[in-house]
Amino acid sequence: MFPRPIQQTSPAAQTLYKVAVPVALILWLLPLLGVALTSVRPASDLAQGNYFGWPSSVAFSNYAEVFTKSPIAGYMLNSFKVTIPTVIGAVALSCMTGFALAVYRFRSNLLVFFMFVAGNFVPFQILMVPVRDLTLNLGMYNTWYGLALFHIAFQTGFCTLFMRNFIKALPFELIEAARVEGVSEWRIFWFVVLPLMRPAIAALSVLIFTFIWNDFFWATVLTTSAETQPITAGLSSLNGQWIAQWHLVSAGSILAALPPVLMFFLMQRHFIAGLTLGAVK
Amino acid sequence: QEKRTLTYNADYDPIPLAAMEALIADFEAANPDIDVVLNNFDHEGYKTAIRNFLTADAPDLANWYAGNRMAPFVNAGQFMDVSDVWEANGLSDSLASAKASMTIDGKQWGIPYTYYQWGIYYNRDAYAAAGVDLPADGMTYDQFVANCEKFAAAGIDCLTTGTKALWPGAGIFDYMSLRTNGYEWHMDLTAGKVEWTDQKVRDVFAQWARIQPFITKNHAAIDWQDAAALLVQGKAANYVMGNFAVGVFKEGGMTNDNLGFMVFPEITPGIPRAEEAPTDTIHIPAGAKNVDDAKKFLAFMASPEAQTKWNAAQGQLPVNKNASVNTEDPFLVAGFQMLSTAEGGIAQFFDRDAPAEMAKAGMEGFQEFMVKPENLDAILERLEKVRQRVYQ
Amino acid sequence: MTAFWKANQRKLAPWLFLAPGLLMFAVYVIGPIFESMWISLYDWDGLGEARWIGTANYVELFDDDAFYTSLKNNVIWLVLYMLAVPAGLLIAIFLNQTITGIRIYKSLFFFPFVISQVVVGLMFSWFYAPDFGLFYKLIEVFTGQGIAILAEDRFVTYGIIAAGLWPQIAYVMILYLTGLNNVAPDQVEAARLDGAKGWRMLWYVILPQLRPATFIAVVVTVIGALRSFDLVSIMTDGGPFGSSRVLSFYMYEQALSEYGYRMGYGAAIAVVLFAIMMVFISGFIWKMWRDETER
Amino acid sequence: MSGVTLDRVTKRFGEAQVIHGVDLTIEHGEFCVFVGPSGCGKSTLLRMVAGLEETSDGTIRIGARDVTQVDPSERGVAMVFQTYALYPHMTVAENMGFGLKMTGHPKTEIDRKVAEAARILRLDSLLARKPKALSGGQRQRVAIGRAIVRGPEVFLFDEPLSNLDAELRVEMRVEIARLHKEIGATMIYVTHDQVEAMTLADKIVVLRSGRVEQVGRPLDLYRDPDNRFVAGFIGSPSMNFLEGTVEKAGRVLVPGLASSIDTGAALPGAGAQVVAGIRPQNLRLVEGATHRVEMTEALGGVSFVHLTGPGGEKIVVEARGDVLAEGGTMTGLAFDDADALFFAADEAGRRLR
Amino acid sequence: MSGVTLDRVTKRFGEAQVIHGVDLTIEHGEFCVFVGPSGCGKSTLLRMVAGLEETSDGTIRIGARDVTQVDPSERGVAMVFQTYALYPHMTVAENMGFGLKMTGHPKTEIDRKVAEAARILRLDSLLARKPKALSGGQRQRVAIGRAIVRGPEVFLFDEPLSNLDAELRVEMRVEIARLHKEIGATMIYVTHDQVEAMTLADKIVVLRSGRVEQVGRPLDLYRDPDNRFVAGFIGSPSMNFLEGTVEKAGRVLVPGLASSIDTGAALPGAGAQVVAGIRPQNLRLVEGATHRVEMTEALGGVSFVHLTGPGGEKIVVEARGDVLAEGGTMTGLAFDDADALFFAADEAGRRLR
Ligand SMILES: Nc1ncnc2c1ncn2[C@@H]1O[C@H](COP(=O)(O)OP(=O)(O)OP(=O)(O)O)[C@@H](O)[C@H]1O
Ligand SMILES: Nc1ncnc2c1ncn2[C@@H]1O[C@H](COP(=O)(O)OP(=O)(O)OP(=O)(O)O)[C@@H](O)[C@H]1O
Ligand SMILES: [Mg+2]
Ligand SMILES: [Mg+2]
Repeated sequence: MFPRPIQQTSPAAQTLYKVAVPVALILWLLPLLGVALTSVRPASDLAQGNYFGWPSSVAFSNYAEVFTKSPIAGYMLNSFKVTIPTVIGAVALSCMTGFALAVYRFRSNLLVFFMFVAGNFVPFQILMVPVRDLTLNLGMYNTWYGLALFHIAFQTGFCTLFMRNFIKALPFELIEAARVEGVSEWRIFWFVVLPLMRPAIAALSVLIFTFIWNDFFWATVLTTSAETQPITAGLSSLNGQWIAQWHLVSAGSILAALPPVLMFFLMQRHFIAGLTLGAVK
Repeated sequence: QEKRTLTYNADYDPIPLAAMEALIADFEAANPDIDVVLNNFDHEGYKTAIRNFLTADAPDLANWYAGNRMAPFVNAGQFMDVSDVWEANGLSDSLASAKASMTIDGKQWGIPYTYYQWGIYYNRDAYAAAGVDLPADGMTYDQFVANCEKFAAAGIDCLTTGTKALWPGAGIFDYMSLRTNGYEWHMDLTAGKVEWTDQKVRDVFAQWARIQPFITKNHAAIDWQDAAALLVQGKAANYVMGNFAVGVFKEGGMTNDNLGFMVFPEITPGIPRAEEAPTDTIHIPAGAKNVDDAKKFLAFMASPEAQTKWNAAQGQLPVNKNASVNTEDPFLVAGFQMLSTAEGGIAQFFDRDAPAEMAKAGMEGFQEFMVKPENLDAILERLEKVRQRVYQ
Repeated sequence: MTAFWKANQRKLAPWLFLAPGLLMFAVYVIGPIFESMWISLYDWDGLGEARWIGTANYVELFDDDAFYTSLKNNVIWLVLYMLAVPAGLLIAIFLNQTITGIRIYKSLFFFPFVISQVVVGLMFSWFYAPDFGLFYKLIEVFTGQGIAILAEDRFVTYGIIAAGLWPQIAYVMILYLTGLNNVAPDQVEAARLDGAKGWRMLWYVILPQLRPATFIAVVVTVIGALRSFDLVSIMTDGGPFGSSRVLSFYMYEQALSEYGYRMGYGAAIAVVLFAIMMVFISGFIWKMWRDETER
Repeated sequence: MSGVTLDRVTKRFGEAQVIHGVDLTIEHGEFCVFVGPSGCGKSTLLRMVAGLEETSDGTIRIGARDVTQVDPSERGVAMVFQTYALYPHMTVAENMGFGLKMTGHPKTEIDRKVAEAARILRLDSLLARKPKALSGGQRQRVAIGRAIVRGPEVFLFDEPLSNLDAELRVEMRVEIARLHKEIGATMIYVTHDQVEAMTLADKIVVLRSGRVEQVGRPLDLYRDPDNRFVAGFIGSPSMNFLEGTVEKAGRVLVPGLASSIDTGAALPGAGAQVVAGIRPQNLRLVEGATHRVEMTEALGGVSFVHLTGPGGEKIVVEARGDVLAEGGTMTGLAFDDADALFFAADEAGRRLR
Repeated sequence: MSGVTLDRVTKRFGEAQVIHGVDLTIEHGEFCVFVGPSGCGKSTLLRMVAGLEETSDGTIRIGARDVTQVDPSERGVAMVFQTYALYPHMTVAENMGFGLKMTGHPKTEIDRKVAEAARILRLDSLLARKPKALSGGQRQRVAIGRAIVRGPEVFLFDEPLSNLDAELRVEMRVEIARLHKEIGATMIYVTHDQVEAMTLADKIVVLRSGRVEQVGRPLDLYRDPDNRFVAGFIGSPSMNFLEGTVEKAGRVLVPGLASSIDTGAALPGAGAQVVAGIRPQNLRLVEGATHRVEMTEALGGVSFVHLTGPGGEKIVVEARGDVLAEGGTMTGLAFDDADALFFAADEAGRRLR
């Protein structure tokens, strides 16, 4: 283990370390703490220039105000409408593509695989104009499903990389054993491989959830109105309206950050496994 | 009874939004078979959104602006010719002052329903705090600059603005230009007929440079509302702004007693005074589904009653000459007075008079100039390059 | 039919499994890449007819100051973003202990990565805000004169990069924490017997083993740097006077923003960005290809 | 009748040819073991029989049926993998019944067959467990059970015991022998392990580099190898090989053994080089001073004495008991001439009989 | 002088105590082998000597120096790991020179020492390769080379050969024996392998559950074990254990062998239960019908005959040659009474002498 376990050092060093970690954490999260604090600061504090002191009172009313005076609830709902189908769609598609690329030897296997991988790293600006056009022509511009459809397609690249590597790491004998037993390919996928992919599916789901929830670029490109915009784009336009009302901006920010943060905390193990398995393999 | 819906995409801030909702209520009361659905957008976002919804998902009505700003949509066939509405309601007469800016190829493409003056808003308390005399009519630019030095001594920003969104800087430029070289020249400039490296352009910036040091330092980092707060708090004394800002000032706690308005001071003596008054308009997109009712709504919005009511609530000036101005509001009265005596002419605004690309480059240049006046040569050369491409 | 299926099942199966995903990907990703290259040869405002102008967009690009500003900023992004790699490593090493509650600490350190860049941008805007922002105040305390980072063309890009580094460091940290977890304990022990300690242990024994993690960290950091759009858009909108633009933002600005709508020109910028990215993508693919064929 | 017949079977991976025209007949009910050095193609050959690798050339018949192009599922074979390849998400019973379920057998029949297999393998009490909750040996039994349930004509095993520890290996080896006796199906078994090969096989096939070196009953291979490779490969410790010269017909001078050997083998002409082979078990230490003792490894019951011959030849002698010949002392060497085998001195090392 | 002395050495992992006050003296230049079942604490003890595990209690001395609290790199020990633990990114030469480089030796000296070690281990031609490009045996040699280069007083080996295949193991075993002879340093060696322990050790330490069961020379342990555990652990195949009853002083009835045995061992009173032990090598099949042959495993030179005694006792007999006793037939069993050992019938199984 590196570095040398702190337990093996002097008691003084151990104490120092135990103090240093929380202090470092507070410094690290300073922007977040500041915003969290501001989100419960009454507007009057800000007006009086009390930006950093202890809030004169805890104003959860800021949150109430955000909900009642802005369409943030609608934005969040839109985010869910885009995110959940995307998670389901991308994971479903990539289970199949990943299976195909991991299990079968065929000539263009690596080519197709690298195409997915390369597509996944493309700067998405290059897709912007054509995708916007395509969505317009399909009549799905400014709808949640237009956005979700694109996300599904684009995330399939990353998910395929992830799933393929995951399946590749499964013992291939499982598939051979099933083949010898006379199981058809689709049933091998469904009964043998899919049940084993549960951890990967969980990991990818949380990961994609966060990615899509936090997407801003495509939200601005493919949606325009409060009825369809997800929270990121919504927050950006609310920011244009809440000039100098930092308590509202903060409350809105915290609200926008909440679902992925919760997701992360609930599914932490899967989340990290997802990040690193997909990446480091 | 089945109601016909009329969708209307707009970009109102809260105050005008309330006013428009009230007007819509009136309209619906008068036309019980019509249901107006108002989609309100963030003001900045709207400018992007309109491109998309016009082609993809056109509403029946859409807000926009007069002048060059509507040309791309008209040329691309996205706005509907509404000359018939003008004809039928005699608008050529009642909206005469805006007819020119609504006309392309001899047809009218929308209905103007409001405009508002620009000028300098100031905080009387700040003047008092710095011991500076309140501005009087006929004040010259030299005097204004001299005042600025006094404000600087008192630790007050003489002139404030917030250029994070770029356009507030253009207001200052327009006045510098209109006051230095006059309306005709300014219109030539925005029409691309003058080189940006021209000496006369340099003259404009030379004048601007005189007050540049007294402009709020961090203007590039803040929005115009932030700057308004500075004025409200007395940290700044003057603000070149449109009349819509009055609402914000008052919301911040200012009253008619300490908020003042003045005409932008004279720079080159003898030039006919021109002013700036952007006009807001409503259009029918080419893809509108309910054109008949949309035209009804346009006629309604052109009516003196509607314009009176909306502008009274919003604190702006109606375009319909038969509408009345709220005489309770000293700023409107002053504005009305100022505009009606502007013998030089009335400009729309830099980003409405100049084509989009030129406007963007120009406003960036203005912002840069206000931060780094020493970069002027580079800025002008850049703008000239853009001019040559845009107007070719 | 069934006979045919039986005989060719294993040949056809992969393509059937691939079909939906491949179709979606081709329509939404692969096709558009080429379409963009095509569009970049046109003058098109997105409303009317597109006009073929050949390479004129590129010619213009090479005489466009804003393009060079964006390019320069992109390079700065790339270089400074790389700081996330050593910084993430340091934090990972700092946290790679087993004291009570360390799991919570690790996840809290990871927090910034989970948060949307929009929110991160807003947080840092608040952090940098002139007159009352914490950062502004700190500078004021130390130098007597606050600096509005986001209004200073000299500093603005660095200010945004700092905001971007925050979540990126968290990401790299997680990669390294996992990497450290997988460091072969026997090699560490062998090195301890060999007398390697501290920095020398890190340099000679640990870092070489962390190479896969480092590789991925570099890849995601490069991609993150080149894709940077959200923060620029939220924090400055490219300002002041365009000095914080990056290619990805400039492209959007030209193609879709209020004063833009030059689809062809925007596409040309995107193509340049793509070309730059392609250098890295090719490197990545090359390495993957080597790994794949080695086995 | 379900013997397996390979006829000029060939396998190429791209350019590389790894199986070179193997001919082989395995009788119905026979237990056939493939042995050979690592990489010689044992697994490949087995997988070709299973249908998991395509056959590049030649014919594979099971019983009378040509199965060369037949899908694995229809060959009537079952395979047990070194890694067990149990489906981790299914219980033991589900694992065993999976193949039948997928091929649409009714549930009652599946249950019956699974119960029967579980009885044979004494897995009854484990049927509801997941593989994770089983020991290595139990997993291996389940893997075998899965093969049994389908009632195949041919069982294929690829090093089924090599992941088990020494003790369990012995136990499972006995189990497999019992199973073969009980169900009497044809079995093909790949292993690295001398003991497994010798004790389980009816027939051992020695492979080298994709070619069959010799086929035969275990003790036949031990006693009567066809060539030097087989002689060296079968038996532990390995046979000692020493250079010799033909003195005259029926007599070979072997300097390394410090003696001449009389033999009935068909030798080449006098003066020709041959290789003499003699197993460590067949050598005895006697009084004398022809060989130097390098080292003695005493294992208790048996000792291996490492000698150097007059010309520096390395020779191992297996001695009973814990004979302690001190390193450095000189000794003599005795053996029965009949125990010596002779091989051609060339690369192929053909046995001289 | 660099023997290793352990004095009441104890190791606790949290609550669990895994080493229970071990006392042990290893002389300078001695080759000491730790054996014992998996998990008995062999590796832990070795790692405590290396300094890789802290010592909870007791003292460890190397030569005269108390090193209990000394850093691993300063104990003058070198360790060879089961996994080799080579640095994959360094060449063979760099791997071997790394320790010296870390302790700041000049480059020329490092090169000289590496060249010397490479010569001893015949690695000269591989110095520029990376570990990936080496075979298992070569890697193991590099790992040993890395240890040699540092010129330690004590070498520690933790199952260094268990990742090699059978053939290579034999070769490397000989190599290590040669090395020990050549450099004469103190060596401590952990293994699972009977043969390695018996052939390499000057002294074997048998561990069980963190306690020393017996220490002694290999053949002493084989011939004269202190208790039933050691007797069963040393020797392969394992000793047969059979229940017996003391008939009278000096005579034990062992029904499993169908005979009574005369012995000089100090037995408990008549009627008491004891356990008789006899090695498979010391049993002979003779005419008779006392035992049933279950199965014969013929390995060529030697055969193992599995018998069942009259009371169902399982007995293994090692027979020379390829004696083929058919399964199911009956046989008799003979042995020298002197080869039988006796143990107390309790848990500890103390040897009765
Ligand atoms: N898919 C493949 N592509 C190319 N070559 C292969 C492939 N599979 C096996 N080989 C080669 O075929 C030869 C035989 O391999 P095989 O696995 O049959 O050996 P084996 O006798 O089973 O060895 P082991 O005892 O190590 O399992 C080897 O040289 C191997 O490298
Ligand atoms: N870090 C540890 N924490 C807790 N218990 C441990 C630790 N390391 C070893 N043990 C326990 O100490 C005991 C001895 O382990 P050790 O590795 O020394 O056994 P061993 O004799 O080397 O076994 P093997 O032959 O399997 O290598 C085992 O019961 C093991 O579970
Ligand atoms: Mg194999
Ligand atoms: Mg161990």
